[in-house]
Amino acid sequence: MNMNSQKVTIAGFGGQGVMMIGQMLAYAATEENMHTLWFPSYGPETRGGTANCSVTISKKEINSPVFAKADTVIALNLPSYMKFAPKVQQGGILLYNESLITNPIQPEGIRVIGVPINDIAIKLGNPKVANMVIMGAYLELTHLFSEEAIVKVLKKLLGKGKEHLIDINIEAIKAGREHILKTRGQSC
Amino acid sequence: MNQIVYKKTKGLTDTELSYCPGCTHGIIHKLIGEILEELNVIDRSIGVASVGCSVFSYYYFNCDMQQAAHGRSCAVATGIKRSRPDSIVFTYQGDGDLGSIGIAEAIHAANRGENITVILANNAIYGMTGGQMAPTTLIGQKTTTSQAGRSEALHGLPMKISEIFAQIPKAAYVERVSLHNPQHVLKAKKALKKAFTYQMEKKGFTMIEFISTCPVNWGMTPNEALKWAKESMIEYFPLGVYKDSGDEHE
Amino acid sequence: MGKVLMKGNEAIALAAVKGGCDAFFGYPITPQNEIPEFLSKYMNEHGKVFVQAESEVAAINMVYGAAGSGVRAMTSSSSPGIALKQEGISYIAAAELPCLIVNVMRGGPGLGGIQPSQADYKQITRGGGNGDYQVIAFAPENLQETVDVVKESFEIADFYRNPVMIAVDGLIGQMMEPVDLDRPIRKRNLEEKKWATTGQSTGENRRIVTSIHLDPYDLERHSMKLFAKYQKIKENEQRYELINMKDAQFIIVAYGSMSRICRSSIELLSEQGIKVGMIRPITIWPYPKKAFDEIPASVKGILCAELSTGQMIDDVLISNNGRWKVNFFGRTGGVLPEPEEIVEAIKKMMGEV
Amino acid sequence: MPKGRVSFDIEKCKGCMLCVEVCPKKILVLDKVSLNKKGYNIIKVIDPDNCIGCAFCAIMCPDSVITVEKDKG
Repeated sequence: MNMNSQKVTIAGFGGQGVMMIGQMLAYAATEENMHTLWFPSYGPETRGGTANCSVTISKKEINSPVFAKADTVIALNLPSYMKFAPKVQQGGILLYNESLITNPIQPEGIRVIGVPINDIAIKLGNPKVANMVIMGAYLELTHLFSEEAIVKVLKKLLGKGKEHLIDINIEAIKAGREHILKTRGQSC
Repeated sequence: MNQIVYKKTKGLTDTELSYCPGCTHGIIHKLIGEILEELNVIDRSIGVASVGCSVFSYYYFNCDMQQAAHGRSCAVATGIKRSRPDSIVFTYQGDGDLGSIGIAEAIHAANRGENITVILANNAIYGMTGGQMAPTTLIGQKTTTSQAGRSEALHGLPMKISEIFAQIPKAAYVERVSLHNPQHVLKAKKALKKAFTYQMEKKGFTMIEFISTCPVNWGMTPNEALKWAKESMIEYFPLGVYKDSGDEHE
Repeated sequence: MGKVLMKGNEAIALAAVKGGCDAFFGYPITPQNEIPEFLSKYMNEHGKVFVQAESEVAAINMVYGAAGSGVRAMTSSSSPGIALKQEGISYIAAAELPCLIVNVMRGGPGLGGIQPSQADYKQITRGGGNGDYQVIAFAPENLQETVDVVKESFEIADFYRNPVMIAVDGLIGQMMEPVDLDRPIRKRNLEEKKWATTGQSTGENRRIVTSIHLDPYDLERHSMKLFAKYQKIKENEQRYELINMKDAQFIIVAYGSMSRICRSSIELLSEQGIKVGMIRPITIWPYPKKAFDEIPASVKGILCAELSTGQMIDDVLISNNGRWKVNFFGRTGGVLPEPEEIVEAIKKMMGEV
Repeated sequence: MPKGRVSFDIEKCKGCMLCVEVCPKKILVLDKVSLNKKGYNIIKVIDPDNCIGCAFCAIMCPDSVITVEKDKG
């Protein structure tokens, strides 16, 4: 895991909370005063359509915001899996939403991990926190930031008028981490 | 033997609508498609898509379409209708497209009595650009450019578009309708059909204003949005026929 | 205040306020919406002017009125919206009114797309309005530079009594980076705006803001006066950055997000033992011709790289004046190239010299 | 003997629930578990025998997901 610079692309459809995952990583990086750059690229639809964002986290100045290959791709639906799976660096991680993507074809030379985030979120009682489930999975796989660092960012973002959502989002992060810990035992 | 009571109209293509769940744009699209089919003019119509969430409506209506610059649909429609007078021409515009940047083009199309049908989806907000204040945003309504709620002192009063257009002598038919329950959807369809019929009878400019919803930018569920539209919007924007030149001739 | 993670558009809005903006007039258009959204709240809370106009044409004319009354006025929009403002911008330049125009460029032509682009370069630097006029135009590369330039823009506009445009692309408007909003900027010594209509004068010291000159000799005199101003700006305000120039074999000329992508290409090339430098214009008008006199003798060719089908290349060819071979690399429509694509373009050029 | 029958093109459904609200016989519910390919929860008919073929659901549906049939009397 190259700790000097991490490139992550998160993709899905409008309304899945794709942008929030990326922005939280950027906020966490800023808190730990690393260099970071987040940028979105989305279609016109606020719901449905395509939405993806990329975030670079680095110890030194960041040049190009755009990168050919990512260290990690997080794909939340099938179209984004198909589009971004080829963009994972050799030895990188492809983390995907198993609720919407069932046994997809897996590129060579990278770790491909599925997490049924919608199902987990529904079981937790709020389908909207599915994005935090995969955030938890990502943290467990990369240890890029501690859970506390991400929870601190979460509290900042869910400040004005959304405090009641903090606990369920934290539960979702924990559920994502547990899923990795549980399944890693079997898969590796 | 079962009789089909309701099925998708041939006036719409098979392309899935890109609108958010529960957005009334979809309902208005269906009514237009059904009317084009019932009046048997699908292959005689030319629609003009504006700029806003409905910018991609040219993928959805099963007839020739042109996509106009923001606010210019009525001008584009004038150019089309004057060149193809036998075609049925309609514009599909939001309250920002027609009431804000396109108000001059719309008023002058009406003033000339252009024989076109203007469909106005009034959801009191800019949808595609992310929820900014529109000319029809209600007093007190919070949007991303009126975050403390629209105030009369700073932003003036919501624009009563049907009432304004009813003042224009050459406007032949202007009605404001709603979609907040099946009965009102059917009533709205009747109004829109009358507008298209007036166009076919060359009676001049017709406009139907649909009280519409924007669940995502209003921050409500689709059903809550319809309820809010019924209770808050209709109170300020009363439904009804504001101009019917048919009355004068009969 | 130290570094804060902010979205480009929000940083631009806050920087404009820190630069002394008294009045903002705008209209919704992607990808710049956060600017009017941020300012609609801020300006009202601080007793300043915010109006969401009925269109971009109305907004630039509101700027004309406010600037003509002596306040620091601005508008922001994106490509098709800026096209609507061209008449107003020509009038503002003609009437010698200072103002700030932020253009968050998106793919064109026509309604085009909403992804980043640099395809309005000619409109900005050659003028999309009528007559002999110019807009001072900056093309910053990252959020820190954007913030610093926006803060300085009112000083420059007031000093030269001319519109200043900040031309960024949708990527810069939409991306988030840590920025420091309190870096000091160069102040200019500015005269009192004795020409502004403040509604306090009558008789012969009435103040008139106009751009009509029916007598052709009068209009020519006025145009020559503007021309002299533009010559002075060309002389004093060219800004650029030279990167990795020493012993370079090739030079890239690029600005804004394209230059930032090229920085990674330069790194990749140097790992392969190919030394490539870059001239990065920070002002695109006045174009930094002076930079081309600093190209080392080791250089065999210039690659002009843009997010368009080639517009700045005209200025590169003029500035190059036949000295070096010039190739072009471009992606347009909102497509952002990966650094590797520019590496290939340089290698292709190596084979041609 | 049911007087009407509704069929849903579930891949086009966005789970907006406008139909659920207007069904006079309350036979439509949001299926909280299964999702369509687009990731939306879809609508389920709980007891089709009570359908009277009034088509209120189809009239309200913004995405033309519902087809309604009625028995010839």
